[in-house]
Amino acid sequence: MSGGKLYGLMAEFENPNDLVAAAREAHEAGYVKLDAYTPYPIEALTEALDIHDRKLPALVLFGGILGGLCGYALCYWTSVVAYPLNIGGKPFHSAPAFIVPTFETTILFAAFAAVLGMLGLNGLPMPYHPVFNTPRFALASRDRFFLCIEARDPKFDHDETWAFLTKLGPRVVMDVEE
Amino acid sequence: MVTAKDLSLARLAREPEYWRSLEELLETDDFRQHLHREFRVPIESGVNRRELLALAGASMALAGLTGCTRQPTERIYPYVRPPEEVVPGEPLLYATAHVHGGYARGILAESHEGRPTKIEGNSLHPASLGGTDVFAQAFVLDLYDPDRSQTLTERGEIRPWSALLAAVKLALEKERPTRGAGLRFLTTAVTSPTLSAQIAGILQAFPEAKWVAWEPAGRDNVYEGARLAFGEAVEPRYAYGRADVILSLEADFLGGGPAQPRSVRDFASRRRAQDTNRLYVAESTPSLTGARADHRRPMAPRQIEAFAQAVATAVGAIPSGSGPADPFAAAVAKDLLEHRGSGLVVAGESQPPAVHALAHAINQALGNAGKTVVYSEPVLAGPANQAAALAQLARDMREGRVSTLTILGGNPVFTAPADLKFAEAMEKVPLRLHLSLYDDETSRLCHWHAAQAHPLEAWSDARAYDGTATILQPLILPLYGGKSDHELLAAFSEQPEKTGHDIVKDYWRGKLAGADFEGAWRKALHDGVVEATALPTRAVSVKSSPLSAFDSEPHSGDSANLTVLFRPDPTVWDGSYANNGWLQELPKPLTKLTWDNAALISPSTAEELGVVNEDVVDLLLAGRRVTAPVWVMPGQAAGCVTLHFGYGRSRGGRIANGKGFDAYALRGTDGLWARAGLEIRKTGGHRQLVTTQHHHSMEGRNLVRSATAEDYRRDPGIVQKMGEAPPGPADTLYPRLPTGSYAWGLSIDLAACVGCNACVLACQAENNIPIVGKNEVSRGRAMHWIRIDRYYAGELENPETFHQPVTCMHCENAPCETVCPVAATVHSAEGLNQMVYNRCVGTRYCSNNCPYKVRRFNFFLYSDFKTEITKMVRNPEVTVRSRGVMEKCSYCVQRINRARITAEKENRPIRDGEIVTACQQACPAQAIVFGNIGDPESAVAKARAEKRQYGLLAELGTRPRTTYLGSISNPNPALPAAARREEGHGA
Amino acid sequence: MTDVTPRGGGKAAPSPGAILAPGYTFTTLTDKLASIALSRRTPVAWFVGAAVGFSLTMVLLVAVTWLLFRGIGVWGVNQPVGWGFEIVNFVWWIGIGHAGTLISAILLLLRQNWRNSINRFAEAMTIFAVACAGIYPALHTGRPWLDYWLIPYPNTMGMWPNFRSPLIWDVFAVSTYATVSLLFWYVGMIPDLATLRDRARRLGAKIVYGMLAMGWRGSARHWQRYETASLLLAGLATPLVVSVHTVVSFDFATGIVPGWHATIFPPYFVAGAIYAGFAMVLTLAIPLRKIYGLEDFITAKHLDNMAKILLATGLIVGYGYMVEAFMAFYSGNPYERFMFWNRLGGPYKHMYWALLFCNLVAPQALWFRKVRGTVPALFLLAMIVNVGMWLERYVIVVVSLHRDYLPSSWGMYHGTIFDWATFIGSIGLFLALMFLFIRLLPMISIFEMRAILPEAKVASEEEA
Amino acid sequence: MQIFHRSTNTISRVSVFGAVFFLAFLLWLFDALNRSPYTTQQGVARVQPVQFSHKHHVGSMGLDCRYCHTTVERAAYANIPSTKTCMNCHSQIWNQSPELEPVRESWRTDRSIDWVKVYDLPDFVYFNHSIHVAKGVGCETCHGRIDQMPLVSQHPNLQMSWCLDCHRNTERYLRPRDEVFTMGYVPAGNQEAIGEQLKSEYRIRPVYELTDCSTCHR
Repeated sequence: MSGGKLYGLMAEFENPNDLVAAAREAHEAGYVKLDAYTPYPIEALTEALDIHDRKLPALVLFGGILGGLCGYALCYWTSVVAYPLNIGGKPFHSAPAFIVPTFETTILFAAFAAVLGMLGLNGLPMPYHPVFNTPRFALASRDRFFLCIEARDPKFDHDETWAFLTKLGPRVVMDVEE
Repeated sequence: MVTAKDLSLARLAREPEYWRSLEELLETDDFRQHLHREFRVPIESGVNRRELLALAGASMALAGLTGCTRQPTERIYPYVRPPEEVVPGEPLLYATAHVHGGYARGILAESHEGRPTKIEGNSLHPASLGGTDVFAQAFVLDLYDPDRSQTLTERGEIRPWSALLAAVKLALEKERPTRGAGLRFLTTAVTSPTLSAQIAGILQAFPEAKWVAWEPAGRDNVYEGARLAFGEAVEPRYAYGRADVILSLEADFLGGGPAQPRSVRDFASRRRAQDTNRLYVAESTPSLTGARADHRRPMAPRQIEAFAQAVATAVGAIPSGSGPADPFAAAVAKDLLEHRGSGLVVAGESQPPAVHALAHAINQALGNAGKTVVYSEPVLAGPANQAAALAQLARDMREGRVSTLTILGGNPVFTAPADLKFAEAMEKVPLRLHLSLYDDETSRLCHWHAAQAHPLEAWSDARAYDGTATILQPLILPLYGGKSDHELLAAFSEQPEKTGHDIVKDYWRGKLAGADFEGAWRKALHDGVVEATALPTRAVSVKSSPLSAFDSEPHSGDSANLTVLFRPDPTVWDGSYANNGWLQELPKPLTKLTWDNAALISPSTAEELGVVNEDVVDLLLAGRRVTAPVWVMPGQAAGCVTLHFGYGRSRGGRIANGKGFDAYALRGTDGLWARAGLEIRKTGGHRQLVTTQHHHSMEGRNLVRSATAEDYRRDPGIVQKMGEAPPGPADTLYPRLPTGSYAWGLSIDLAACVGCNACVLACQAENNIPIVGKNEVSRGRAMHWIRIDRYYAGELENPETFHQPVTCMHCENAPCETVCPVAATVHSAEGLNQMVYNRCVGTRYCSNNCPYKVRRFNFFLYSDFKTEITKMVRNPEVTVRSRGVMEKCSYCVQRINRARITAEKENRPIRDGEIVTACQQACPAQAIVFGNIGDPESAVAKARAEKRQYGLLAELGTRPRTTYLGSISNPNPALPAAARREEGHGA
Repeated sequence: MTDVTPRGGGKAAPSPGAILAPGYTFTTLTDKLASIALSRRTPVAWFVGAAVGFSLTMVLLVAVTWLLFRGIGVWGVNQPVGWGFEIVNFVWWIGIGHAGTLISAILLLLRQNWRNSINRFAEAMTIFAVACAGIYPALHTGRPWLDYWLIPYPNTMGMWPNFRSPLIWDVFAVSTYATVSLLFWYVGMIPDLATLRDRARRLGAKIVYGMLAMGWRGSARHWQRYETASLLLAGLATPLVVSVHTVVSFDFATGIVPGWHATIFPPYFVAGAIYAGFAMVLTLAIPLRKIYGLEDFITAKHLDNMAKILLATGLIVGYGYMVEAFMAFYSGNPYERFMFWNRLGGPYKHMYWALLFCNLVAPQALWFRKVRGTVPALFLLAMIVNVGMWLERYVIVVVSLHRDYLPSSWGMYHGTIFDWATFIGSIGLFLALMFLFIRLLPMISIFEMRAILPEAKVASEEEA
Repeated sequence: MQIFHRSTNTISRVSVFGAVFFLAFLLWLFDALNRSPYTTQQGVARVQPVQFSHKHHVGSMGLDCRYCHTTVERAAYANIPSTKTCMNCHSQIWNQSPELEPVRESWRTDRSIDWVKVYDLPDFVYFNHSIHVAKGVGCETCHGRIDQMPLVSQHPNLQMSWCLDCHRNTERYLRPRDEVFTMGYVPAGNQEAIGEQLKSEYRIRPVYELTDCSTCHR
């Protein structure tokens, strides 16, 4: 794990409040390529890091509409166009009956859009990530809170950023190698 | 047993005058136990090797190979030299006859590439007029019965036919010095002119030889009765269609008799709304005739006799003097008197000669003779009193006077009266020969057993009830090399090797009308009747002397004593059809029992004895004993126990053996039809009896609608008013879907239907419907596509009985179709509710959603795919269904398609009446009409236009294509009407 | 790190109203919950339970093999009762499969954070119950090897399913429900799988959990999308869960059979499903918290809340029964009326009365706080409701069918030994899956539990 | 702690993505197999006991179909000719040919020639030759250029969708009745127009009737 390129600098905090405060300061200091790592979702971080992503709801809406259209189209095409059959004297286009499959495909497509969209936008699956190179990072899924400023941030400078992070009162600041 | 407390639930159902049969649906503990027994969990265990292989195959299939439906390679074997008339795939019809109890009923046998597959009625034949009974429909199955005897054996060793001929020759040599004194021939009832001529020839050569005929359900009483009345044995011939008032003294002419299809046809022609006849029935045990009666009285046998006397006295046929006047008898007599010349009194075969004589006397006194009844020479050949002749034979055998006994057909060891100890007597005969379809109880005790040719395999002839002869022609060579009666008898003649064809043809040579014998012969074969062979009618007159001496002892109800009645079974008859799966599984018309017989006991007697359904009892009569399960029979005369003989076979074949109990074991010559002195002892045992119908009340639902002729005349709309009006054609939000050129529909006239079951079997034969066996029927899995529902109403001891054939209704708004997930059941443009077996995955949702419960499911692999020979009976036009698919009535779509293709090739529309469904074809009552309801001129459209037309459960909005015509009754206003009719049933 | 912390990282017993015992920190909570899956020490009770589950699963396999080999006739179904145990069990299992998604989705939307300790295994229960339910429609057909014809796909026959059939709706609803539930469950587990990945000692476990965790690292950006997706999924799953039992009820409600054809069915079935689902959650939660010492997480408050839901939904179900009875008479339809009398007094009356006792009478005890606070009583009541809901489906399916329109066709139905074996076997399969899940996956959502710890509160948030 | 190598990111994404395609491929493969001649036997020439050449008898000699298949206009089945039909000619010509020994053997022993069925519909399908011939469906439409087949093989795939195609679009396939037995028929003009005209002339039933299940299944 040694000798690699530097990915960034990581600061470890003991409680969420410190992290949120640190994240806000880092953001306000002009760092853009930075991320916080927490064992549970903290809403305040979103605002502190100014994360705005509205893509997912739009994707889900699209998925739902597509699902609904596909579902109804399937029912309509098979029952009216492909092989119209007199079934119990019901009209070929039995709209009320078609609503049920349509509803279900709507939900199904939307749910797939939500899950796949979330994974895709998050870039998952990503079993390898530089942050895992830091041994202490295992605690990010337990009880520690991390703030990482990436080396590709235009404002990044190893020593300067190190000093900046140290100033935020972390438990420890670490190098993260690629 | 049923107590008043138990009735509480019945009351909840709102309709106090309807009762739920017996304790069954009164929810007593007995009933629950009964249910638990009936529906006990069957545990199939044991896997044999073949099944294991099948399992292995199934798992392979499950492993995902099923998507590819790669078909195995099939082969084609064309003819080497094609027969002239056979076009592969096109069936041919041959006219012949089905002989039942000796009497012929004309049939047309359908042959597919040489395989007889289906029997239809011959409309040119007087006893059929196109209809058939159940036996004619079913007997084609016997042809392919793998259990049939397949060899000629001498003491169990297989021998060639020539060996038998040699043995006969040797025996005849021995007989010659005594002029045949030791020679005996035992046949069943014979009407065959050829056979009787053959026997006559033998008797001429051996004057001391004797011919004995034995039919377990024979007509001795008819002939003896005539002898009593007229001094000679004559054959009465009834014209039911001409009678306005009919009194049946236990004459079940709708359920049996020498010309049952014809009687039903004639009777039903007078049951429709106009010109309705009136039927009175006095009987001891419920029959189909009783079920159709306008007034029915259950009576013990002695009471019937008294009743007949009372009527005879009242109409002045015999001098007065008998007991107190019964108001019923008085009313019947009055009605008969009012219809002089158009009344009819018929006595049943089970009635003693005296009752027959009384009936003849009444008919004569009222001027009915010559109008509704005519007389001719007896149709049956051979000795007039069969029972006496058989008893004499038994005596002769026991006393060593018989040296050679030749038995042609029949199964006397099984069927002879028990007191004759026929088997024991027979063993004294040095040479015994038996020709029969099965290696049966009699064959086992004979030295020689020869396989008999099935009637569809051999040449023969037979007479109908009026004497009309039919030449029976074979459709197929004997499958098992069997010989006909004629061929065996030829062995006793000068020409022992003569073929059946030559024997029959030579007999008729010179007897056919016209100079051109070959032409006349071909015409007789083609038509299925030999012209001008009906026996001429004869004028006979009642002699007063025997009747005035009529014994008129008082008939007090000696209820301490039970009377046992012996009757042939409604489905296996005298036992000769016992190995026929179709008949075994056919629900008996009244009890709806299958696969079994039972001791039928009236409800009150059952209560006295403390027995319920399925209790096993010992029946003791004159030192003889039989063990039987009890079935409580509504409408049974109190104190009478009916036993149906024909069951309890031990060597009848795999289907017959072990089913039911042998009632012959109790039947003696001292009371072939009825005998008092029966004793019943409870054994504490149970025997499962299986029915296809468990509930017998209509629950106040207007399922079978019935009106009196009087009410119907007053208000023709009465039938339709009995139920909620169904939605009209315009009462729908749905758009009209495209409809075809025809709109198929079926109409069933409940006024005509007598519930004879012929349609059920015709459908089974036509549509390759499998049998499932007793166990599966007990689990509610019978497969019949058309079933006959039987309901009771009124009092328990004498209920009114209703029959209702139920087919698929082919609903225009079919509830079954909507719910099928794979569109395996959909509607055709012509209104057929199509069931596509190959698409069906078997969710059974359609069956659940069918209000008529006419859908049938293959819970297991019911169709026999293994036995090659039984496959031959199948109709190649109908798919054989496999395991896991639903099936149901298709309106005989194969017949529709055949007619359509024929019509289209001829560039014309399908004619009305061109398509005849199997049920319609078989129906002797012509109650079923099929056709295009869109054509107002069609028979079915006319039937539907009648005011008594209604749809079953039509208020559900199903728009059924099968509709019913309400039943019409014609009660005598002078007699108290049954409660139900007053209510306008179900309104 | 993974040793089981002494019971109750908490120093004191949880107070009656708490949804989590006091004294837990991120550390103790994580370690305690993760250790259940990671520990090599397995409670004896687990082995007993799993053994029972697997043995019964073998019974299921035997029954199913015989069924496929011989045909559907080995069951008790007949004419007129074309559906028996198989559909009863299907509806029963599907009903049970409702609580999980409901707890996860609806309570998430309603911000009921007491759900956080029970949602995970309730979701697992949902999935396993749906799996058990799925066995039945798949096997109940006469030719199960052709079941794929219910799926619309282009084929050589040119045939398509009938979209008017409620069974096709079932295919869509149940498969969608199973898929969405599975997605919801899995997505909800990703952060916890990351925790397990990071806590596991053995490399094999690290790799397996690591692959399942998909490289989750707790990034704030990920959390943001994750929370959005969870909310959206919850929003989708809520109507879905309602629709599924509605569609199942359509199997009956669109039928013509008296006793099936009722407009009350959709809401009544959904309420019944929730009812049955919560009963099953209680049935599982009570022994589990005992075996694994989870009283700190599944507290008296949880049991109390669930008991209240049970009571409420039980009352809705009772209302459904009353409406059925009322409509039978109000409709003026003689067939409906007869159907109801037949339930009350027909051959299956014992079942109907028993179901009224189980579903309507017995749960009334939950009005009393004391009963809700007595764990064995709650367990007993939950079991009674489980039985009652099975009886309810039996009454609806079998008792309606056995006497419908034509008295001539009335009949009786009794399950055969293979019906029972399939039913009991499916319970075995459920147990086996459940025990595997408990052993291998985090049965309580760790990250969501962290969020309700007092130290999880972010001060600045309150200001904002 | 880093558990996975850098490359696992790509591997995992590719495998997740690829699994979908793999499943889709399997389904496609299954479907393709189901439609392939392996399953349908389409175009697979069958070895027969007698190497009877339709090419020779029909193509070169110009025998009419109905000389041998006599019942095609009358019955559901177009019969396979009896041995007698073969012997009508081959008792005179080629009467010593070893190729024809099975025919002569059949004639001598009265045992049928054991042909392999080429057009094998499932037993639940009821096809009627006579009505198709009567309505102007040419032999060639289903049997292909028999006159060019030394050994007969199945021309169409005989799957239900193939049947439906014609029942739905009769105008594309109908020909005048007198051309039914023609091989290599070329419509005298626009087939669709001729077809439409023949449809009304021959009173072909509408599509919704021709596609009723009971038309073929009963």
